[in-house]
Amino acid sequence: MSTPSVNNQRSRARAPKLIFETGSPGRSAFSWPAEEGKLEKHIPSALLRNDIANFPELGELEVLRHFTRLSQRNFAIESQFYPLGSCTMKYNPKINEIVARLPGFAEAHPLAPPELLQGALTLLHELELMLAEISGMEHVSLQPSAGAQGELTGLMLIRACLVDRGDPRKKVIVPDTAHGTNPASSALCGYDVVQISSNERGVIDAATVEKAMDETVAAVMITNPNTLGLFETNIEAIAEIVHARGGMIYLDGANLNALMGIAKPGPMGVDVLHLNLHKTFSTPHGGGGPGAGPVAVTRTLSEFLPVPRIIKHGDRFELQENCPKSVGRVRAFFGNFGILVRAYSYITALGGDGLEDASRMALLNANYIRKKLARSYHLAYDEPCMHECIFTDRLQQRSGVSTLDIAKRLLDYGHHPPTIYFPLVVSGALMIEPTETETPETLDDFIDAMLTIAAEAKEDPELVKDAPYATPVRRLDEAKAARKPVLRWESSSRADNSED
Amino acid sequence: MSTPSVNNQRSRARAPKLIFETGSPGRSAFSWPAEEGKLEKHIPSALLRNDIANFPELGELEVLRHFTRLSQRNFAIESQFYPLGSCTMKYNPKINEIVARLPGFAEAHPLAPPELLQGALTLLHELELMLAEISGMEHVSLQPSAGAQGELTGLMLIRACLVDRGDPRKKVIVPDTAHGTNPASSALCGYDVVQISSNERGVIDAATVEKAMDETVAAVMITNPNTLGLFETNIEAIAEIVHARGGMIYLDGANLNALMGIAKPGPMGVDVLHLNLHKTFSTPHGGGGPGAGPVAVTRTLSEFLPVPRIIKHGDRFELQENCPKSVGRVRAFFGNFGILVRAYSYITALGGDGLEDASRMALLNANYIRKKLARSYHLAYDEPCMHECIFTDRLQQRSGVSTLDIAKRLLDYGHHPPTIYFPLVVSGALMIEPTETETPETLDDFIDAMLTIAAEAKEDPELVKDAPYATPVRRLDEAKAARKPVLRWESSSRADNSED
Amino acid sequence: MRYTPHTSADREQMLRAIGIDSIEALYQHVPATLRQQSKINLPEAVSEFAVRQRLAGLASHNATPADWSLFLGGGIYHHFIPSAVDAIISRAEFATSYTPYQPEVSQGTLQALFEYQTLICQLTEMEVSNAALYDGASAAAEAVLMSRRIQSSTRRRVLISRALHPHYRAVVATYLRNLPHVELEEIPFAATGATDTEELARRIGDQAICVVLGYPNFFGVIDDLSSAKAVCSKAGAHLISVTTEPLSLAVLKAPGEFGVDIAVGEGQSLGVPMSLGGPAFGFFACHKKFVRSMPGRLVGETVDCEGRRGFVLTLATREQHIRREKATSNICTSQTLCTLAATVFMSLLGKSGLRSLAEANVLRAHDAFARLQKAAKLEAVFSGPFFNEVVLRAPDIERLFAQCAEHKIVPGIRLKDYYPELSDSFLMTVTEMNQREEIERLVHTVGQ
Amino acid sequence: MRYTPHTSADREQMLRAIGIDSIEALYQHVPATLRQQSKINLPEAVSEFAVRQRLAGLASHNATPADWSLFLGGGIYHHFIPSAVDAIISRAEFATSYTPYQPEVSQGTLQALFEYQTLICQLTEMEVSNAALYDGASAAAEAVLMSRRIQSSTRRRVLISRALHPHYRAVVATYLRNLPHVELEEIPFAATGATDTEELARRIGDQAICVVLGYPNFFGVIDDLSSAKAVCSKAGAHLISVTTEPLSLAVLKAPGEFGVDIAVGEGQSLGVPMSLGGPAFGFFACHKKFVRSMPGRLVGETVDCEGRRGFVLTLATREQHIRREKATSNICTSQTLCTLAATVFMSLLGKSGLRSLAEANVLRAHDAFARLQKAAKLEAVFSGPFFNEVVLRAPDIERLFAQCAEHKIVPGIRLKDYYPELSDSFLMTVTEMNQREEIERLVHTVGQ
Ligand SMILES: Cc1ncc(COP(=O)(O)O)c(C=O)c1O
Ligand SMILES: Cc1ncc(COP(=O)(O)O)c(C=O)c1O
Repeated sequence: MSTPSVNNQRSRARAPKLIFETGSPGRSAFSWPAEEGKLEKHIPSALLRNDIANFPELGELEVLRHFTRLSQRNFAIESQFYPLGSCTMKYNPKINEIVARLPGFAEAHPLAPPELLQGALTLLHELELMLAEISGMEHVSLQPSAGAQGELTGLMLIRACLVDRGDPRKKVIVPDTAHGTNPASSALCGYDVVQISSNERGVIDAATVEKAMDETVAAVMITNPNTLGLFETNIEAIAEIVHARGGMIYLDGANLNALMGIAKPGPMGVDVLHLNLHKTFSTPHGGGGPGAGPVAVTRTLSEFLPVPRIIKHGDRFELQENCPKSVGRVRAFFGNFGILVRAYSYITALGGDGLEDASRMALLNANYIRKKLARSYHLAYDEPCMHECIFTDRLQQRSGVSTLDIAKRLLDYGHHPPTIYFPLVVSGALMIEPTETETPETLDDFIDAMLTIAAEAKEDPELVKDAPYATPVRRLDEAKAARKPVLRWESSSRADNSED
Repeated sequence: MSTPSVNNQRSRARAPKLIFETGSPGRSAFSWPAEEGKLEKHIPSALLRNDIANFPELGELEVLRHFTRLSQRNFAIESQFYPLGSCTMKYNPKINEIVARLPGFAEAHPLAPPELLQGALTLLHELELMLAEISGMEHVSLQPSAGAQGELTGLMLIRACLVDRGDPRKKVIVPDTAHGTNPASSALCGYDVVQISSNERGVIDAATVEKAMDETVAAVMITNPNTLGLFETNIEAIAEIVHARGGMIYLDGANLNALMGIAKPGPMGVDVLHLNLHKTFSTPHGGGGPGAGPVAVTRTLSEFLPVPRIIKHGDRFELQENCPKSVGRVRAFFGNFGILVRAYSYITALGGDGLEDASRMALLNANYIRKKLARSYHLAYDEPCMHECIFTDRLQQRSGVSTLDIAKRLLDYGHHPPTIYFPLVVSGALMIEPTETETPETLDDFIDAMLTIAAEAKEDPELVKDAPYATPVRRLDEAKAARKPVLRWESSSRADNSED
Repeated sequence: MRYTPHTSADREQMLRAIGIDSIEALYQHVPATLRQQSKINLPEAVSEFAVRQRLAGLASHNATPADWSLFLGGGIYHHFIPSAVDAIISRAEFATSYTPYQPEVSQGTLQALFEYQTLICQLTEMEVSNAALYDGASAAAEAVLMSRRIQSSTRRRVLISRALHPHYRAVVATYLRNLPHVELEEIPFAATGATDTEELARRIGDQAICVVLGYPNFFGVIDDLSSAKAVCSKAGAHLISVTTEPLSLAVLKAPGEFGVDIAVGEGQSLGVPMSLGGPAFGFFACHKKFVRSMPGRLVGETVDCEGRRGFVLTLATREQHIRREKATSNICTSQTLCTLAATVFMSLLGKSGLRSLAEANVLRAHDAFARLQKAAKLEAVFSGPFFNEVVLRAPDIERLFAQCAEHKIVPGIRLKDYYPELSDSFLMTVTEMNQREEIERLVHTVGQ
Repeated sequence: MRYTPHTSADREQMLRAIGIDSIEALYQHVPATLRQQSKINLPEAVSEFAVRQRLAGLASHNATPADWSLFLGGGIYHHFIPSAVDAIISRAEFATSYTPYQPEVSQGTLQALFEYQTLICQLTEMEVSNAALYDGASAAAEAVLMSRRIQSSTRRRVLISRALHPHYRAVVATYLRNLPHVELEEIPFAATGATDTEELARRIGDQAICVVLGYPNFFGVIDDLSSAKAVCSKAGAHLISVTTEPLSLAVLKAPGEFGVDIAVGEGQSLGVPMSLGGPAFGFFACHKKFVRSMPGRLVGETVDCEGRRGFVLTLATREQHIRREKATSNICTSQTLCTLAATVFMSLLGKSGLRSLAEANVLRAHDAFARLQKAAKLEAVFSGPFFNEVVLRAPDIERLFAQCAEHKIVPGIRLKDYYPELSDSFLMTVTEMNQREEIERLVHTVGQ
């Protein structure tokens, strides 16, 4: 049964053109009073370019209408439930957007003298303290631009410390449930990756680490709760083993939204961890960033933190650039400051109790879904989860319906799908993280949709396998995109767009 | 042939609930530090109410998601072409929204001492001068909240002046092409309305006015260009006749977008006119306001203008409240100030030449459409138009397709329809006002759609008569709505919602 | 040119398509005598940057609550507005759409208006609300006009309280001035600051169309609607309540609970910035039986051809575009985006939030009042209960205002222009936005 | 609680549904030893109003161009941003969506990124661009890493110009420090302020992986890419250009025109506020033949099952979530919303607008420089042509900065911490946002 699109001939609205396919030569939405003088007087014409070929030429309304229409082709937290596992798509408070745009923040120049940046430095200092308190660590650097850069920075800190002790070591142990950035960051830090498997209950056994751990291992990277939404119950024992052999524990704190006020990473024996402010601390994900991935460390590691460090002298703040043992700079200036302002605003609004409540409700929402879907979908691990729960398509596979099909069909019900096919240890994983900012009514809507899809999968599998129908475009040919990549618009024919 | 909806069972997204059908008792998106003290200590409990029954109780994300989803069920200038005749749906510049929100404007209190409002008073004074220059009149009042209140104010000025001369008179002459607010405002000003007909060429003959004009007529209301998009070529002669018999000319300036830099109303013999800043001067229409309808007058009428008047003393501005001959107050405070700021910003950005260019391009766009559609749709008046052109459904009626059907079908093509069935003198009118901010490419898109619909009307009339298909809801039962009006949500059954 | 996208090539090609060789050809039928000879005499076009600089300059010459302590109300109030409100009303889909004439593509605006109508009914405890009018003052005038339409034409007297906002009384007078067979009379206020309902009873007679009271009134005093209603019922007159501070309705008995016939007011307090007094909106609610006499837009519920719930503008036969000179009002464009702001605001604050904000106003205002009495010996002119504003008498008011101005404080609105007999008095307003420190400074400054 | 909508009834009902009687039951498997005993030690929750006050207070302690005259650049520039940019990136559909893993409901973000990739290719005249990286500095580091992946493993030397932004050099060093078989060497700059390409030719040898130059460089000087390219070609090394001021590319020959192999840079100038240096984005463009070695996201064009054009994330086999430790980079979340800002910015300014803005920078900067030379006898340290910033030597630099500070002027960035030999010099930047009066005041102040 082939299914006609809902965008059938009756609906004749055009799909948006590319910005390069609109406009007209000579058009511009911009005016600036001409300065007197000639360019050539100051810059040799040999260094000057001609007009930028095919660059846009549109009016202001044209541009706005183009991007407004594009925006209408996105799902987003503010219009849909967005239970993307491991991504903590919680509400992004509007007040954060207001304060981040205050001229005192948005128009602050990073290389102005520190005396002229005391407000910003105060905020950064206080945010460091807040995050240290929340994570139970000693010191924090706000530099890293996102989680992955936090991982890289954290591993560099470990390496710098080990070098300082005389031996950088060779390996990093990474569980099979880890996010892809963990092994990637390890490699980028010059380490070989040793993968260990989690046990049948989805967590790492101390014994497994015991076996893999030796004097060549610099660190073990642990995600807690892990990507199965399970708390790594043996983390203390593991930390003991690793520390006993001179290694360190790196904690991937992307899932901190499950732990605030419940269990601090510090006491778990963690040496360094990163936080995803664009997850736990409500900064908007922006369709793929910007985010921020601060690292928090023990006292031992603090002298290796990246520069600049913010130092308080009396009631003034200064920047310290020369810290002999520092790993150096991981990016220019101060990190993604605008994002840090938002996180500061969020923590200020919630206070300690609010953060704890957030984590508790995140657990409640996840387990509510887990319970309600457990009869119709196969649970990867049938026990209470933390902030997210993982199902599989095992039951639906009987009628040939896969996780991908279920995800696509959810789009027709107006919900964003869960994260799919991750973590890799679960075949056909559906990783559902509702977050605490969703109401039980919304969860029930989503649950209804999932149950209906389970029924559809039995009764009319084709309906599910051909989904979605209600989206602006339907399933896209990803193979074609990869085979002959077209990565830019070109005025000439698309042919020459293929790789040589 | 009955046509299935595009929102067929494959698309399962739910229509939005009412805000009252969501939420849960005890929820709130708002927090305010409790003040000490008890209400009852200050206000007798006999005067205190209980909780507001059924008032919303939602979280912040719930509220935002609700209204964001609602917004997605609107067409708007920034996402669609919106050629609504007589409404001048031109681009609403973003910079206007920024400046109107400057705290110095948005947080100014109207009853603060004038010394503390000099910035606002300067702006108001300068805007009065700008509008006087553009319209060719002597004085301006920015008080009226919209065009209709401008009409009422203008007619009151005329009446006050005539009373001052000893006889208010009894009637106002209004052409059959006039907007409904013209006769309505006349009645509200205590005048009987005499309707006169425009001639076969769509304009008013001097002779017609000659016949209708006598000593009981206070004023003739003329819209120029009129609602047929035609310039009232006899306006000078008409003014002479009316003035000769002691009457006055009221000009409905809603269509000024056709005249800027081309012909000033003042020299036409106009005594008073109103302007729609939410049309000609780019302030957003907001789904039905707020707008602003300033009135501009001759020197003779200025002493009757509403209070307060803004008076310049040296370089300071003061408010004059007692003007013995003034018609008084037409609204509280200073008019829709936030809208006036936007209009000021628009005029500042364009300058005199920019305004002239706007009118010229408005004419060009309207005539381009007129020309391109003239073969497929019947033109009410086959001659060059000013800022808008009027077609009818005469040709399409042959296959039973009406103006309403054409309008609804346009929705499937992603364009907002023209104004329909207005002006009343044209049966089945399609009143198209593209405005100057649209590109020829957009006009061509629209023209293509109109031509295709003309073809559809011939080949598959049912397709057009059952349109729209691609909209969130399809044709609505307006008769049902009027028969048993349901004007509010109620917790109990809807039955008791009917009128007694 | 800014905002007109036409390139010269575009112009050429379009002129060719039309079959003319110059734009002037398009207005050749404009009599030469009327053609504008000289250019519009205004400054040249400037860049967006220059516009921003220019207006920022003007804005900087107005006092704002950030740099001045303003104890100002009198119909416009400085209240907190959650940032979510502006986020919603800034959405182009709401801000740049027209009045919802095409319901299939206007369900967003229409449903929001239906929700607004319901919220106003709930707040006022009235049966029906329209989709709003220009402002509170014109709403009051429209209420009187509707009452006049409904009442028998033998009735000619409109009684209006002298304690009602002076601007409102002026606007009602303006709207009535040109209409036949109607007289406007003012009812004095009592020592409580409330309308003198005994005097009202004496004066009302049997030819009154309606009685118009402020609730709370201009003095901040909570008028006695129940006695007023009793008087009106006996006399067969409509009772119209006018609320300039709608936040008060979150704690005060609703007009509907007193049997008020028409409840109108200014909506600015509900999520709309002060903006020098506009734009905001006037709300208008009444008995269901009056619905076909109501002014303004009404949104009603219905279904589409597939049975789905939808909303439309309804009962349009009342309106100018159908009924022309027989319409119930001349209003067309109203204040929709401001009503949307209020709808979002009320939805965000909700049942408990709106109440707690109102309570904060009562408590803070009375606290400030108490301290002023103690420290500064300022006495209240009236004895009636008030919401968030109170009239105070100052022996040397000129000096007091001058002193305050030195400390960047405006203690309130002077009443001398509105009530000669109150030339030594001012209306002090305290909202939740007046910080404790500000009140301290006021008390201290006035105390000197 | 703020942002958590659960009422106590909700909590009860959900616990019941789950079949437990307390939330604690959900984390009973967290070892008791790890359970947090004390509450999080942070101040109490506060209202939205309090948050706003609090942050406005902090913001007021930073200098902004509104109250200070800042002649600062050095990688972050104060440029005009049309209000339409923020209007678009503020739309929740863009701001609150995730990385576009589900293309059917992410076409908005995907198409915008495809347009961004194209715009970067046009601006740099390179064949392919990725969907951006964290910032210019990490983009430079990733460029070196990619070059290292592509070049034969016998090559080990990375040559980096000392005239490249010091932060960038530091970041490249940090990224390379832990990797085997690679050494970083600095190439000095000549009297022109440009990289000394003769010295480069002498030093490059046949084991160089790549050469990294600033274009323009940290001194604002326009480096000589054509000589550098000639040297690199002979030596078989990649040439990497790093642009910290991308606005300059609207008037300067594009890196691609010189045959640069990898062109990277910081995108902040293109519509992103300074925001203390972040967030903005790093752009990354190169030869098509390198595409499968590129770091970061790539958006490609394809069709859906009905043949309609659509866009998807593609070549994901390069990335960490598929390739894990063998990935071309560890980057996951990037800076998409900032690239959207740049896409809107470039679309608004367009061909002519971007050029005129760049020209305004060149002309205004050179005008300011000329006046300073005349009035204040400040000399340029370098002789090379510059875009909108220039290094000036001040005999008594301490006094000069102190004087300026008194007049709320920061004349530039002092270089002593970065280049000991330039301790008496500073980098002065002039953009279109530095008003003529500001420049007057600077000249006058420095002239004293
Ligand atoms: C568990 C985990 N670790 C690390 C990351 C990487 O964080 P980022 O995307 O901010 O680089 C993510 C986010 O996708 C994650 O879910
Ligand atoms: C010709 C004409 N006159 C008067 C009006 C009334 O203006 P407003 O809607 O601002 O009251 C309009 C707008 O609809 C109009 O088009």
